[in-house]
Amino acid sequence: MKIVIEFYASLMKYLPPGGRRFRRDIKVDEGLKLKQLIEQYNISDEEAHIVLVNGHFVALESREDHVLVEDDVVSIWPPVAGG
Amino acid sequence: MQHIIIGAGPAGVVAAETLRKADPEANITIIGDEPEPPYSRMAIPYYLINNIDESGSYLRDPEAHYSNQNIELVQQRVNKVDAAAKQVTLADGSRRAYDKLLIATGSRPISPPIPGLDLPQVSSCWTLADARAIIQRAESGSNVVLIGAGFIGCIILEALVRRGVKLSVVEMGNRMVPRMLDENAGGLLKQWCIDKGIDVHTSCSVESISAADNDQVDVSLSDGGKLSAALVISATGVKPNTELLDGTGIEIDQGIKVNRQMQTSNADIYAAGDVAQGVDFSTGNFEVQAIQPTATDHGRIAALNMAGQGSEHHGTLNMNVLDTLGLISCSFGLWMGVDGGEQAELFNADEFQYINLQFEGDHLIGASSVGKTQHIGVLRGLIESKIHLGDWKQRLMENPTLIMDAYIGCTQELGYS
Amino acid sequence: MSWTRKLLRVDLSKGTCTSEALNMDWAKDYLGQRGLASKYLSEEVDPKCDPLGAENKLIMATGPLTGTMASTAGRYSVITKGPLTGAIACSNSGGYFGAELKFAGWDMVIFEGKSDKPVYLVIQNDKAELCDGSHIWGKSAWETDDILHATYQDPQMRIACIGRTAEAGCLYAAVINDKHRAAGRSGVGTVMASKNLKAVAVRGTQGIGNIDNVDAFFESTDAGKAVLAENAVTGQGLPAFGTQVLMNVINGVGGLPAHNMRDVGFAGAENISAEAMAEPRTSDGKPNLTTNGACFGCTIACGRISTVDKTHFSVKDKPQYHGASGGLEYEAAWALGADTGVDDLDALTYVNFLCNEDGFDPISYGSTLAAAMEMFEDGVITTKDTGGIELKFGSAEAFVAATELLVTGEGFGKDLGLGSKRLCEKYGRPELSMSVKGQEFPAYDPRGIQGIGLNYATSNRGACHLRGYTVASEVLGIPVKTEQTDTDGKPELVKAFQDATALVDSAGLCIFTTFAWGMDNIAPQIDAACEGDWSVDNCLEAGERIWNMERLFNQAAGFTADDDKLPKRLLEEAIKSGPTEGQVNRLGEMLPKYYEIRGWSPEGEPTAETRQRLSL
Amino acid sequence: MQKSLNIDPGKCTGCLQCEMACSYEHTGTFNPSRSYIKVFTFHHEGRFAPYTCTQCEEAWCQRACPVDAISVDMATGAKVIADDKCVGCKVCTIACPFGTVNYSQSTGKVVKCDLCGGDPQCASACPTDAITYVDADWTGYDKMMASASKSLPSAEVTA
Repeated sequence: MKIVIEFYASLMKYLPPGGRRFRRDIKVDEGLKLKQLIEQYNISDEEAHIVLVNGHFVALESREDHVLVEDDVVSIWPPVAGG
Repeated sequence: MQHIIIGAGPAGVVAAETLRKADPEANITIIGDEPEPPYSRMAIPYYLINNIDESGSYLRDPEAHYSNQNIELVQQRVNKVDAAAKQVTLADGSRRAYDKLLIATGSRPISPPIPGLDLPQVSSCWTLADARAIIQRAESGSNVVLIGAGFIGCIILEALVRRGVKLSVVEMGNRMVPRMLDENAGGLLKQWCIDKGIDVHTSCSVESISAADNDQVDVSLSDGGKLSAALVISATGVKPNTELLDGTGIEIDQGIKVNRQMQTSNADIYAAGDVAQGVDFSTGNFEVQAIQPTATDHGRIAALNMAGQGSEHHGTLNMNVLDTLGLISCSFGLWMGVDGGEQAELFNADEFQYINLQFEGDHLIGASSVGKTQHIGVLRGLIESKIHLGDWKQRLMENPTLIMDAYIGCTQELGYS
Repeated sequence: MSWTRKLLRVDLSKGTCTSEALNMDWAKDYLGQRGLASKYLSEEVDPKCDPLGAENKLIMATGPLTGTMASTAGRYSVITKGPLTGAIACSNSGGYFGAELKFAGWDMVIFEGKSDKPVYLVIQNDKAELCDGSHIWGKSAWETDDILHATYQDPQMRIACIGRTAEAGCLYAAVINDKHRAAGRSGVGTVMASKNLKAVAVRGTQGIGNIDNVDAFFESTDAGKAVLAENAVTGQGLPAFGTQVLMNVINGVGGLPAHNMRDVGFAGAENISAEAMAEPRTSDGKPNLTTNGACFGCTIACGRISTVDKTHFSVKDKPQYHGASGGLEYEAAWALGADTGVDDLDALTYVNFLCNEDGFDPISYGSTLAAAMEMFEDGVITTKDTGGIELKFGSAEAFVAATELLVTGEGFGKDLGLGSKRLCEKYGRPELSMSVKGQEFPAYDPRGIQGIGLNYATSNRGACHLRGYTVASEVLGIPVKTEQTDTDGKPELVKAFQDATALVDSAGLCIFTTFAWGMDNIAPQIDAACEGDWSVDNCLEAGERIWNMERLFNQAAGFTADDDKLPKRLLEEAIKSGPTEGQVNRLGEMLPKYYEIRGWSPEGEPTAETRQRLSL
Repeated sequence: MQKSLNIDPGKCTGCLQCEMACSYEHTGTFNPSRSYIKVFTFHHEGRFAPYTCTQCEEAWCQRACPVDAISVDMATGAKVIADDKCVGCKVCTIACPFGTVNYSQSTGKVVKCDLCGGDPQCASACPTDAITYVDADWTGYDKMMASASKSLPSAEVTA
């Protein structure tokens, strides 16, 4: 199935080649869990500080059970702040 | 190899040290006629204000330095140089032979043709002996007249004021230090001195000095004024001590003529320091500069050549730094500018702040400043390295205080532009 | 002790400068900077006074840590009664000016009265003097900075000044220091202009040597620096991406307001984000971001230094904007960009340069322009009003043209300088002003992020994220993640952030340290530098005291609980799409609880008991 | 192995921690105006450049000193001012073509970088490694000397 991954800021280095800026369309297996996806890209738990699926925050402890579905947008940030 | 150096000032001492480095085996002798160990005239003002004692003016530690370096110090006057025989004759009649000779006899104060200049109340300010005489007469509350607001005159102003004398300064030029600073800067110094209670007469000369009652003298000025003084200090400039070479056939102009190796017209005789007419960096002409940094440069280059290590003098930059009662001024190179050049200037008389940069094309060729103590040496760097200022020229035209920025900007990769 | 224990009082009416001992009894209760200066303002200024009248005062204040080696300890604030709001105003700035004031030997400068002609103040250590400023009146802040540097011939002189916008009467004019740092909000620059005070130039060479406990100071500040360096946000994120890293985050979570807060979510956000700033441009191959820069003493260095594409329409005939300067920070990028619908990074950067060059608050300006754009869309404002500008959302050309009018207050620029509240009232649409107490919102939608809404509503200087940045917790998970659309626990969160911030500001530190530091990192640094007991508890109590003092000033100025409110749009118009679709701000659920935990009456007034507890 | 200060302007953020550390080491106060290292800000370029004495071989300052107040610290290679000998004549301040010897009006002496006796506080305080104290054969040192020598005024050419 197709999903969208968005790796921001310093995590852009983990993006596969192709595509633009911080966003890539990728194909993944049905039933992939969020935690598995993050591990596939070798992003550590510390780095995957803010993880959104379709704009909704998914806490670290829920990622293992979070099953991704077609057209999900997974956005990941390292610890960041501003103001 | 026997090297003889006549003169124990900075040129002579640096030459001796450079010779020792270049030739560990050579015999090196410095012959100087002043009674003290080699000392620096630059330190005299600080001696006058009791910041240092006499030993604080010594160029090097007299106890150990010369003996450690195996440099012989002879305290005597040299009466004669026999270039043909390669010998010098000392005041006691003894003779010494040399292989290479360095004349570093320096300069001495000019005695302007003023009647009464030989009175005991009149002193020059050049030697430690002069300084002692000044200390004796410049008592708190006494009137002192300083003839000449040149470099030497100005560096002792503070000493005199701190001693509590009532000071008058008489300068022929239309401003202070006219040979070092332009009208803006020289005018600032004058105002500064007036604000500090000094009676400053510019465009004015002393016509005569005459004895008066109570060990005082009367000083008559060209503007008709009369000053009474316990002490008159004459500081109207210096001239090279070239007399020693009279009759040797060695070429002498303003000073002893030398080539770029600091060699005189006699191949075995060199000259350095105030007495030598060396290359001026800015003009390429051979001129007498009579400043400390030039003396040491001369001494070093002469010594390298005396030791057979070819070294060519590319010229010394004329530069001066002056502390006038706490107001610091300096000038470098062609501070008066050149025809067809451009200048950048900021002048704030209220704050006693001034900077002037002189350009030729996109090179800096001269500069002067008042009221600045930070990074001023970089003016020398910018001038002597002949850096192409490029874009920085325009920025300096707009704000000439950015000299350090310009230097760093021109010499380091700043990347983005 | 690290205070200089000395303040400079400048009577602009009389033209005098007088040295005065700092009130150390107050310093022990209010620390310094924001807290202590607000205390002076409270004691000396009638809260009901006309902010732009001679009876208002303007204080530039440092903290006890300002100018020391503690990380980020270079900050100062400008404290006054603000003209945009009528409330107490305190605008904080970095750069180098604050530390220089301290090195000159002054904890603060109090300006009172009003000069009858333009003047500037020059401070050189103990010497302070008012000088004729007629030659710099009418100049931009950048020109003023250059002229004064040339006059005093000292590249190390630090200058804080106002630009032309303040002179033109814009109500949200800033005080600019070091060319691109600003005491930006609430119109503190407008107050400076009203006093005919153009600039303050400072050179200090005395330094700070009176640290209370040197060993403890270096131990605690070194430890603090290590914490900042090791923290992912302050050690890596902020230096590399700056505050602008938030653009995509806040947009991503459904918290980015757009188009005068009519929408939440902005399609162009990524074009004006930190990631976009770092991308090479197609035109010249260079990124917008040139480097990161620090303020005095800061070991984080989050500041953006940027350049505009020289061929961009906004600057192509203006070489003075072709170099690098202070670039886009998040709040500015949001207000100038998302809120106006403009996603042209170069146009935003250029306008941001103008904010610095002539001193005005990009948040209030962007929001005011956005309100004008909405009224233009509604036909309330027409090209007749704007002088021909087609003031459409998303138009970079209109955006640039309008800004250039604002700078000098010409034509429609005068209207824009009123701020959104007065502008919307003038054109009969007061409900379109996105502001609290007359001050415009920053870049977080109170519908999508609940706690920040409560903070906006209760902020003592009008809508402001920097009084209590609950977004750190609600979105960014610092120190712990709370649910952004929940209201539970938010009153407590808001109070804790507000009190801690008041203390951090008052020390002279930057609030960004708190992404890594807790009060247990901060209190030991203050305690080592200052005499007195600055334990964690005392620090927090001082923060709470400062907050309540500001509240009391506003109360005396005539503010009531009725002013702790959000615009109707945020309470009633639900978010139309995105992850926070359907949300409105539920202020009513939070405000009573907030009053209660603050020890305030249901009318929002600190009770006698609370005042007594805090020695107020 | 003698060490030297290696400065990488590209890493400098302009925080002035180095100036505070230097001034504290030498004067006991946080006082950038008395720091021997200076950070220059290039606003137009968006660059910051810390700058101090490179302890150059030529030792222009040492040579110009009329009273032998500047000597070489044999342990560090630093050209060091002896306060008890310096009379404050300022000749070294105009002789140093890099502008890194300065007169201090508060002490009446000249001041310059002395490498803090081998533990330069500027390098310790720098949060970004823009200033490091490294072995002198480190390439960065060569780079720094090269940039300095680009502008090195030379009074003579040794054959």
